[in-house]
Amino acid sequence: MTPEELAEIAESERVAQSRFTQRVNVCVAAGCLSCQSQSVKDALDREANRRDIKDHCQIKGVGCMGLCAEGPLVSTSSGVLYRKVQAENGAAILDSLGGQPVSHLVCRTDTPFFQRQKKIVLENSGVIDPERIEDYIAGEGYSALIKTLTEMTPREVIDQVTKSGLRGRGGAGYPTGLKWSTVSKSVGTKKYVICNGDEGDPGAFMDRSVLESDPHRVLEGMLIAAYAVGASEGFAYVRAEYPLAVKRLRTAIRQAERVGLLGSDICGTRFSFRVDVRLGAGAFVCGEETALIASVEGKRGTPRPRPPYPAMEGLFGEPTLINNVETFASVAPIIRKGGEWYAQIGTEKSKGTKVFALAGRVQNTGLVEVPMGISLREMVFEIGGGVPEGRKFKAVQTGGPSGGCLPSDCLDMPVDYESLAQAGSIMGSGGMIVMDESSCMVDVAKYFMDFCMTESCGKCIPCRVGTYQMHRILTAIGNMSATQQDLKMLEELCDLLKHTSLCGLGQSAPNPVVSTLRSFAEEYRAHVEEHKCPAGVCNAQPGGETE
Amino acid sequence: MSKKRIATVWLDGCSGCHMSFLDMDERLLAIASAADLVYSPLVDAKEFPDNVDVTLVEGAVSSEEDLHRVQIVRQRTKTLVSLGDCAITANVPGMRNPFGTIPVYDRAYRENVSFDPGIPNQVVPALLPTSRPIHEFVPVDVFVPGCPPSADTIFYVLTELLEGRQPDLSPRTRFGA
Amino acid sequence: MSPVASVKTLKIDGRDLSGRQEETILDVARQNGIFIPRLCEMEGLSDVGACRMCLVEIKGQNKLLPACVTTVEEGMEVTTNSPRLEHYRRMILELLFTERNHVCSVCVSNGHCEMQMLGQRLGITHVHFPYRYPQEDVDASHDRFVIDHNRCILCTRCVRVCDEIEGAHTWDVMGRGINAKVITDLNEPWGSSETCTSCGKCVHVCPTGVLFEKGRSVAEMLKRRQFLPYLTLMRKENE
Amino acid sequence: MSSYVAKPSPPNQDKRWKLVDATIRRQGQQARGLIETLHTVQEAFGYLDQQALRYVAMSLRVPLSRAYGVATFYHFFTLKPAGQHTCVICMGTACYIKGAPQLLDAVQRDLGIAPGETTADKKVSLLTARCLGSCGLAPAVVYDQEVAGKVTRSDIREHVKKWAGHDA
Repeated sequence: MTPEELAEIAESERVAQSRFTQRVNVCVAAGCLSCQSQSVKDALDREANRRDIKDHCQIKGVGCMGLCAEGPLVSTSSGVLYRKVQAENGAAILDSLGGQPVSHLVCRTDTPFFQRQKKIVLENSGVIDPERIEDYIAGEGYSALIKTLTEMTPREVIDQVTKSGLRGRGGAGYPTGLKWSTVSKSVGTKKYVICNGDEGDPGAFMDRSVLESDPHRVLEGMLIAAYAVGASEGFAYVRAEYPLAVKRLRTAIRQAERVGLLGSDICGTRFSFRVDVRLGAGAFVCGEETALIASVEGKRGTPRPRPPYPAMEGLFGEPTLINNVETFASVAPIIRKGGEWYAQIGTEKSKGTKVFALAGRVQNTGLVEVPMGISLREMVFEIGGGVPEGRKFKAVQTGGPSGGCLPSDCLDMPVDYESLAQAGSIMGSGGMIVMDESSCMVDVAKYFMDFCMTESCGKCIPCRVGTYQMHRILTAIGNMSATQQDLKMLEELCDLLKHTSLCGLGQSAPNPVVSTLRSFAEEYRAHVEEHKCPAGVCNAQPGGETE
Repeated sequence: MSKKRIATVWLDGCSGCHMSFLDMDERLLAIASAADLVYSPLVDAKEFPDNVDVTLVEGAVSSEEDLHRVQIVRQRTKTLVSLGDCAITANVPGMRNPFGTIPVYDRAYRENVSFDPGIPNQVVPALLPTSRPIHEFVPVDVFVPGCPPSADTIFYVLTELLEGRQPDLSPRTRFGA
Repeated sequence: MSPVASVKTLKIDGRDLSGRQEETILDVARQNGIFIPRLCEMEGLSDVGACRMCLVEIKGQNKLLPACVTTVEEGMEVTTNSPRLEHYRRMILELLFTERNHVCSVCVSNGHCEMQMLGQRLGITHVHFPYRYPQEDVDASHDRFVIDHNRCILCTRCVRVCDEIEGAHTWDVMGRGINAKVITDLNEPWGSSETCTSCGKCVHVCPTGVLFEKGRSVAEMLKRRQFLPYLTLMRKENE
Repeated sequence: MSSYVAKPSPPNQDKRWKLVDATIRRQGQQARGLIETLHTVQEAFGYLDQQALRYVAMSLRVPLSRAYGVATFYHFFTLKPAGQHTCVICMGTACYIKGAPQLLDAVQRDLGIAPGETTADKKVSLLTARCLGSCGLAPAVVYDQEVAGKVTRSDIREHVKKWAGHDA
C-alpha cells in the first residue's frame, strides 16, 4: 500500500458512493440489534430489491447513532432520523425519500441530545459501514497513518499527541503523550502495543460501541502509536462478552492486512506491525495494566506491584504501551488536524472530548460525546433530558465500581478529571448512571461492593478479605441489623483498602462507599438508627413489578 | 479500702481456663486477700451478683443461655475479661460453625446414642447458629488469649486489674499458648 | 557499569545503610537486623508483594510501598515502623484471622507458626472483625503429607517453591477473591497427583499449619528451611 | 529440551478437537495461547471438562494446576455443561437500578435454581452477567444468544416458561 494506492481506494469509493442519490442507514450496533434492527435492515433490503432501486438507493448498516433508548434508529439521506422503526415501516421509509418524512417515526434532532455533542471519536459512528474498510478510507481513514509514516518522525508524532493534551480515557487520565514517550525511550528487543478493550465497568459501553461502529479508527490509532514508540506487535484485548465487537474488529484486521495497512513494510516504509485479538474472559481486574498483561500472556489475571511499569517491563518482559480503545480512537484526528486543534477543546487540564454512556433513570439513555468541562447538569438534564416520570434526581454515578455517587449539589461541577476526583469520584471510562429517589444509596454502595468482592483477584489480603468484610457490613446495614460499631468498622476498612491494597481495583473499591457516606450520610443513619430505608429499597418485599 | 469483688463464668469451653486458674496454687491466697470470689463454678453461688469489679469469662457464646448469661454478666460487671481462646475466638467450640447446628445435634444425640436417640427440646439450651466470641455480643475490656492462658498470666492479669492497672498481655501470651 | 555506581546509600529508621541497586528494602533491612514483618516473602523465592505486611513509609512518597519488591534508591529515607503502619498491619492480620478457621490450640504448627507469632508481635489479643468460619477441606490422600485448607493464608510460597525450585509446578491457585484456593494438578487429590515428586519443599516453606507431615500432632510440626538458601546458592554456583 | 514431551493426541474421535488443534497450532503450541485455546474448547464443547483441560495443558506445555487455575479464574469459563437454553440476566449498574434484581428473583422462583445453576431436567441454565454493555436498554437479558432490552418481569417469565415446557 502506497499513499497513492490509498488515495485511489478513497477516490473510487467516493465515486461509487456518489452514484447513490438516496441512502438509508440502519444502526446495526449491539444496542439497536437487540431491538431487532437487523430485521429492519433486511426488510428495507427486500423492499429496495423489489422496487429495483438499488442502483441509486443504498441500504447501509452503520454503527451506533447514540440514542439507544429509541432504537432501532434509521437515518436517511434527506437528513431525517427515525426512531423505534419496525420491519413493517420499511416501505413507508423508502416512500418518504425525497418527500415528506414518516411523521410518526420521526426523531427530532434539534434537541440538546444531538446539538450539544461534539463528535471526534464518534465522527464515523452511525455514518460509515463498520464492516467495509473502503467506507472508512473514503472518509479520510488511514490518512493520518500515511501522514505519520511518510511525513513525520516518531518524535514528531509524540509531540503532537503531547501537545493535544490527550489523557488516558480508560479511567486514570494519565497523559498519553508522556506514556508514549516513556515507551519510546525504553529499551527492549521488541516492543508491544496493547489496546485495552476489557470494558468491565458495569454501566459503560463506550468501547463496545466504538469497536462495533468504527473498528478501523482503533486500528489506525494503534498503528500510529506503534510507529511512535517503535513497536512491531500489538494485541487488542476485547471482552468475550462483546461478540459483535470482536467479530468486527477481526474483520477490520483482515481487511487492513489485505490492503497492506497491517503487516510488513507498511506503505513501503520499514515499519511493520501486526495485531492479534485476545479475548477477555470475564475478569474486571484485567482492566488493570499488569493484570491485563498477565492475561494476554495466558495467565491468571492477577496484578503485580509496580514498578517496574509496563512501559519498561511489560508483555513478555518487554516495553509495552497500553491505552484504552477510546484513547486510540482519538489519535487519528489529532494527527490529521494537529495537537493544537485538539487542545483548544475542553478545559485547561482536560482536553478534547469524552464519550459517555448515559444510562439509568434518565430520559435519553445512550452514547454521547461532549467536550470536557461540560457541567453535570447539562449532561443529565439537557443532553439526558432529565429524570423521567416526574421523579426527583438523586445522584449520578461515574467511574463504575472505582468511582462515586455525586449528589445534586455537584450538578454544576464541570466534568473533567480533576473536578470529578475532587468531588470523590473519578472520570473512569465514561459510564454515567443517573439515579432518582427510587434508588437507595446504601443499596447502591452494597451493589458496587458486591462487584468488587466478586471481582477481587484474591492476591492481596486487604482486597480479598476487606471487600468481603465491607460487603458483610453493607448487607447488615441493608438488613437493618448493623450497629454504630459496624459503621465505624466500615470507615476503617475504607481507609485500609485505599492505602494498602496492591492494585487500583482494591485501592478504589471503597470509593462508592466513601462517596455515599459523605453525601448521603443521612440514609446510612436512617438504616442504622431508625431501621428504615428512606427509598424503600432495603428489606422491601421482593416482587415489585419492573418499570 | 473494701475488698474487690471478682467472679468467674464458664460458658462454652472445656473448663481448662478454670483449671489454669486453680493452677495459681498458693497465689490464690494472695488473690483472696485482695478480693472476694463472689461467683464462680468453683463456689456455691446460684445467681450472678451485682457490682462485680472483675469477671473472668471462659468459653464461647454458643447457646441462647450463654448469650443470656453474658449479657447479665456485662450489666453487673465493671471490668469484663475474656479469658482464653474460646472466649476470644470461639476456638474449638467454633469448629462446628462451618457445619451448622443440625449435624452437631445429630452427632451428639442420634449417631452416638444407643438408648432412645433424639434431639432434646427441653433442659438443654438451644444452640445459636454459630458459636461466637464474647466481644461480638457485649463489649469486652480485657482479652487474655491462650488455650489455656497460663496460671502466671492469669495471676498477672488479676493483680494488675485489682491494683487498677491495665495489663499488657501480648508479651505474655498468645492465641493457642 | 562500575561497581561503585551500583551501590546506593539510604536511611532505614534513621540508620545510614547501603545496598546494591538490585537489592530491596527488605534485603537491606534484614542484613542489618531491622525487622519488617512479612508473610508471603521468603528468601530464595520470587517476590509477589501480596501480603502487604511489609509496607513501609518512604519520605516524600504518599504511597506505602512493599519492602519486599521495592529496590533501594540513593537517598531514600525509609520508616519501617510507625503507629500508622502498625495499625494497618494489625488490621490486615486480623482480616487474615477472620478469613478461614485458624484454631491455634489444635494446630500442628502451634508455637512455630509465622502468623501466630506475628499476631503476638503486633499485639493482637483479639480480632475485632467477625469471623467467617468457612467450610474448608482437609486432604490427607498423600502418603506422607496433609493439606488443611482451614489454615491457608494464600501466601503462595508452596506454589512458588514447587515451580521455581523443584520445577514440578504441582501447585497453583484456583478461583479468585475470597474463594481462591491452592490446588494440586486439576484440583485432584494430592495423593493422586501425577506431577508431585513428594519432595516436601512445599510443606517446609508453608508459614502456617496448612501443609504438614503425616503423624504430627498439635505443636509438633517444625519446619526446616535451610535447604532453600542452600539450593539457591548451589544453582547459582553451577550457572 | 522442549521436545521431550510430544504433543498428545486428542482424547477421542470427536471432530471438534480439530477446531481446538487449529487454535493450538495458531498459538504455536505455546503456553501463552492457553486462554485463547480454552475459548475455542468452550465454544466447541460448551464447557471445559477435566479431559479437555488435561489435553490443552499437555498440548501447550502448561502445568495442569495452572490450566485449572486459569480456567477457574475467569468467570466466562464454565466447568459444567450448560442447559439446553441459557438465560443471562444483566446485573450491570444501569440494569440493577432499573429492576434486574426483580427479574432475577422472578426467574429464580419459577425455576427453583440459583444463578449459575441448571434445572434438573437440563433444560434451562440461569446466569448473571456483569454488564452486557446494553445499558441504554436496561434491564437487558440474553435469551440463548439474543439480547433483549427493557425486559419486564412478565416478559422474562413467559420466555423462560416456554423453554421449561410442559413440565414447568
